[in-house]
Amino acid sequence: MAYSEKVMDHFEHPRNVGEIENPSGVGTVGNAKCGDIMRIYLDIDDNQVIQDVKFKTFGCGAAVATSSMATELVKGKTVEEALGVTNKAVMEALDGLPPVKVHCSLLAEEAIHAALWDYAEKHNLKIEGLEKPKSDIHEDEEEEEEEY
Amino acid sequence: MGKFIYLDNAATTKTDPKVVEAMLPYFTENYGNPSSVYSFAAANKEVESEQREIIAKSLGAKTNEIYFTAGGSESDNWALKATVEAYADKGNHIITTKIEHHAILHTAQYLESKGIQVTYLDVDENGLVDPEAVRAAIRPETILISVMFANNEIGTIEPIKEIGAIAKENGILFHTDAVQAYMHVPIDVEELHIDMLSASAHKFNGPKGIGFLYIRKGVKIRSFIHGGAQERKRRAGTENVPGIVGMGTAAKLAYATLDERAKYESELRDYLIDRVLKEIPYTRLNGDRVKRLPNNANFSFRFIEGESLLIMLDMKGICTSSGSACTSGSLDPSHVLLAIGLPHEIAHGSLRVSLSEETTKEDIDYLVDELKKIVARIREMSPLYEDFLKKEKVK
Amino acid sequence: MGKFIYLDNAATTKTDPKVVEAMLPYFTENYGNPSSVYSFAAANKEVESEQREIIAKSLGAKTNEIYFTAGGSESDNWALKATVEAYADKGNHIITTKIEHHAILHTAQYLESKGIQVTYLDVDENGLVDPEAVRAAIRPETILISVMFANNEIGTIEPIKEIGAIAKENGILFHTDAVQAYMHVPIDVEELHIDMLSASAHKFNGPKGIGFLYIRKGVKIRSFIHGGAQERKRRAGTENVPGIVGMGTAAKLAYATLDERAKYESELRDYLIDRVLKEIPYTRLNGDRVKRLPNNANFSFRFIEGESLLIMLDMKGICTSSGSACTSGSLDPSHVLLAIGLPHEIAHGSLRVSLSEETTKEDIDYLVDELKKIVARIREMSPLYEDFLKKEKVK
Ligand SMILES: Cc1ncc(COP(=O)(O)O)c(C=O)c1O
Ligand SMILES: Cc1ncc(COP(=O)(O)O)c(C=O)c1O
Ligand code: FES
Ligand code: FES
Repeated sequence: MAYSEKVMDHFEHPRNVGEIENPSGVGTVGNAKCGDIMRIYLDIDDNQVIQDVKFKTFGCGAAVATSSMATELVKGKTVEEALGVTNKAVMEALDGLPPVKVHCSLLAEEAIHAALWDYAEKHNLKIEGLEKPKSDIHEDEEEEEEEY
Repeated sequence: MGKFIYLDNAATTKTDPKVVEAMLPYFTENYGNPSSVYSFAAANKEVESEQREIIAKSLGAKTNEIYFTAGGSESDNWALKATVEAYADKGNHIITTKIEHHAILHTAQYLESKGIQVTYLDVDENGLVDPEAVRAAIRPETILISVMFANNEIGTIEPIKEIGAIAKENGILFHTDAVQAYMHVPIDVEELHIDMLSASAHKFNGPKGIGFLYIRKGVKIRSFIHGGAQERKRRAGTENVPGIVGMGTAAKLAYATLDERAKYESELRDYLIDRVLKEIPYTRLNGDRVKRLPNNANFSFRFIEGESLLIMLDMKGICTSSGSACTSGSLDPSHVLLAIGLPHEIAHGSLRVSLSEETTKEDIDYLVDELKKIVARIREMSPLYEDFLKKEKVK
Repeated sequence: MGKFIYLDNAATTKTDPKVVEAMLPYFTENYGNPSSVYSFAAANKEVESEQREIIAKSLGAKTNEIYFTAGGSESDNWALKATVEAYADKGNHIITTKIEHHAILHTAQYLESKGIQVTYLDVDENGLVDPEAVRAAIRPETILISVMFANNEIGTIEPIKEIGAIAKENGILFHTDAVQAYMHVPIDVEELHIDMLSASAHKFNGPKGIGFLYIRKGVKIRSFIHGGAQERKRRAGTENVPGIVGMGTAAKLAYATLDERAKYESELRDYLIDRVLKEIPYTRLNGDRVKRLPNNANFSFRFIEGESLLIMLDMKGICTSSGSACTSGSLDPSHVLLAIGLPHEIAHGSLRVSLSEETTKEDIDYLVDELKKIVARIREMSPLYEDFLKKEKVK
């Protein structure tokens, strides 16, 4: 599996692993059946700035690395800015992922969105551009050519 | 390079240097095409036939019952596809199992698309096929039973003798994919009533790209690769002489040491299994505890995903696998682990460790020590483990 | 051992020592299964892909259009059988020629037994296929045209570009068996409109047991060997890494010297042809004088039976053949020589001499000198010659 050095670094030394007690928002996405679950905890202050973020991930190397990178990318950002941290941005920050692992980075984006959604619900906020997260993101995953 | 411990001998093995040495002259010196008339090349026909004899002897078979192929996958494809063709007038039903290697499973699925009926037998929680289930699945139109000798992931050795007897009793051909078993456990095709058997040289310290199919005399067999008159007109293609010599040499070496290797490896395997089960909580052994390949151990660690585990072990210089190598491109959990009843999330967290005669107790100790740390670390990161601990607390 | 002159390079070639050297580390050091996760083995995936690239470049193809197989026969079988399956809804007719290698011919005959319609085109007295005959054979249900690039017995190079253009014009797939041509004549799959191409490493100083099939992107292709996910899920089986490295290395070496080799060999070939035709009476050259493989010469000596000739040459240390090596088990005269119109008794007395870059003018002189003596000696023994001489006298 050809992982970039960045991916390996984040895999070997994942940033922000853990839990936050009484988080502002927490989101869990994925499905253990597919072999990956990601949970993101957010601590958001009154100015809607993400003060702290932690994650836990049950998943492959790419899933761990994207979780780690995603938490780094959203930390210190406003809620609005955090919404802009897409899977593309995470992948780019990691110097890319093998094609079969692209969906793992989607998981990170979804987990952040899910945590933000939880935060919005708890605080009765409406966040522009945030949609209710799907629970299973593996529906439309595609590999290369089909037939055998 | 630091530590390097190769524990994925079920994926492939190191070619024995003695094997390479035996092959070498056939590249640059005795490179003739064995089908040629002149003596320089015709001598290679002899050499080939010596290798065939070594292999035949190791199975209790006859020399002209061994057909060289390019490996286990070709042998499996050949056995199934050719039988279905040759016995089309007898019937269109074959029996196999849910835990076969993909070389059998995907071939069977292909045959289904051509109108062949296939029964995929269940296995029990240890991966064992019930011979009585084989018997029960037999129909008047059954032409072939194909049950693997030993499973490549969980190492379970199937009741081949019993299944062979049932096949024989019912006049049905019996094929076994022995790619993992050949040269790791003793096999006698007479005693076990085996009509066809697949093997691949790179699983017993021979070279890659060469294997064989044993076909009992009397079995109607069609070609799979059509063309020249090689292999008694059954398998076309210029013979891979160095490969054949490599396989023969590997078979000779492996046959001579079979018993002591099996003893050595299974003791080490048991030591590994005992330590892991005792020292790492929430862990299970997959596959039968006793009816198992001497060199195979397969564990599931709850709350853990296999790939992370493999990569972390790799960082420590340890080569292992989570399922079969050839499906590691896929993200699905192993069909074998699902067939023995593991839930998806546990099937994802499995580890296969396959030893060789070169593996030492120190290697195993190093593996287990690292494994303990790594499993603990990944669990720290796992939301499933978090949930589990919370639930435990509530209790 | 005395004299040893190897002039059967169309049957197989010596593996280049540089090729063997390149292969060696992949047996005992970098022996990992390329599909494995850990870096030790995954590195072999890279190595594999480098070889694929070398080969792709040599054909003007893309890297992911090269699929490794166990040799030319498998490639040929795959191309025909998989196309017939994948395009079954389009039609059931294929066009090929009467002078194909058995790997194509026997496969086509097998497909006929499955209900496929096959047109076997005639060739002219030089073994050339007429592109207009290809066009005329096309039917609405034609799905594949398979014409060999160069014939393995008589060396004739077919009008591939013209046939490719006709195939393209008519939206029909074009496969060529280039086992004899690849690395002996330049090939560009774009320029020649080739959709699939078979090759085998041992014909260009690579190892036996490895080859490839080029499949143009966009061609619907089914697996021939089902199983693991190797070769983009198209060809199952643990990759033969040493073989692949051997083939890639051989391709690289051969590609760099293609032009000079072709020039050297064809000059030597012409020298051989001129001497034989001039110095041995009642002799003809088979195959086209100009459109011919640089390393091939094929003669028919009237009143002579081929096997005797081969054995006597062998006694003088010269390795040659009468037809293709893989049919030497058979006693029938070559289907190729019959197709170019030779009567049976003349077809029996043919000799194929195939050179390599190591062949010297001295070798050729020695061959011709011995050949003269041997042909004379066999004719002495031949009742056909006796009859002929008597008839001549009467005239
Ligand atoms: C034209 C042609 N096609 C196919 C083959 C088969 O190749 P292989 O023997 O490597 O399978 C050969 C040589 O034997 C050949 O000359
Ligand atoms: C049980 C079993 N069958 C078949 C195969 C296929 O063998 P090969 O990869 O040599 O084609 C393997 C190994 O990959 C195997 O373990
Ligand atoms: S998380 Fe699904 S494979 Fe990476
Ligand atoms: S005379 Fe011997 S083959 Fe016919």
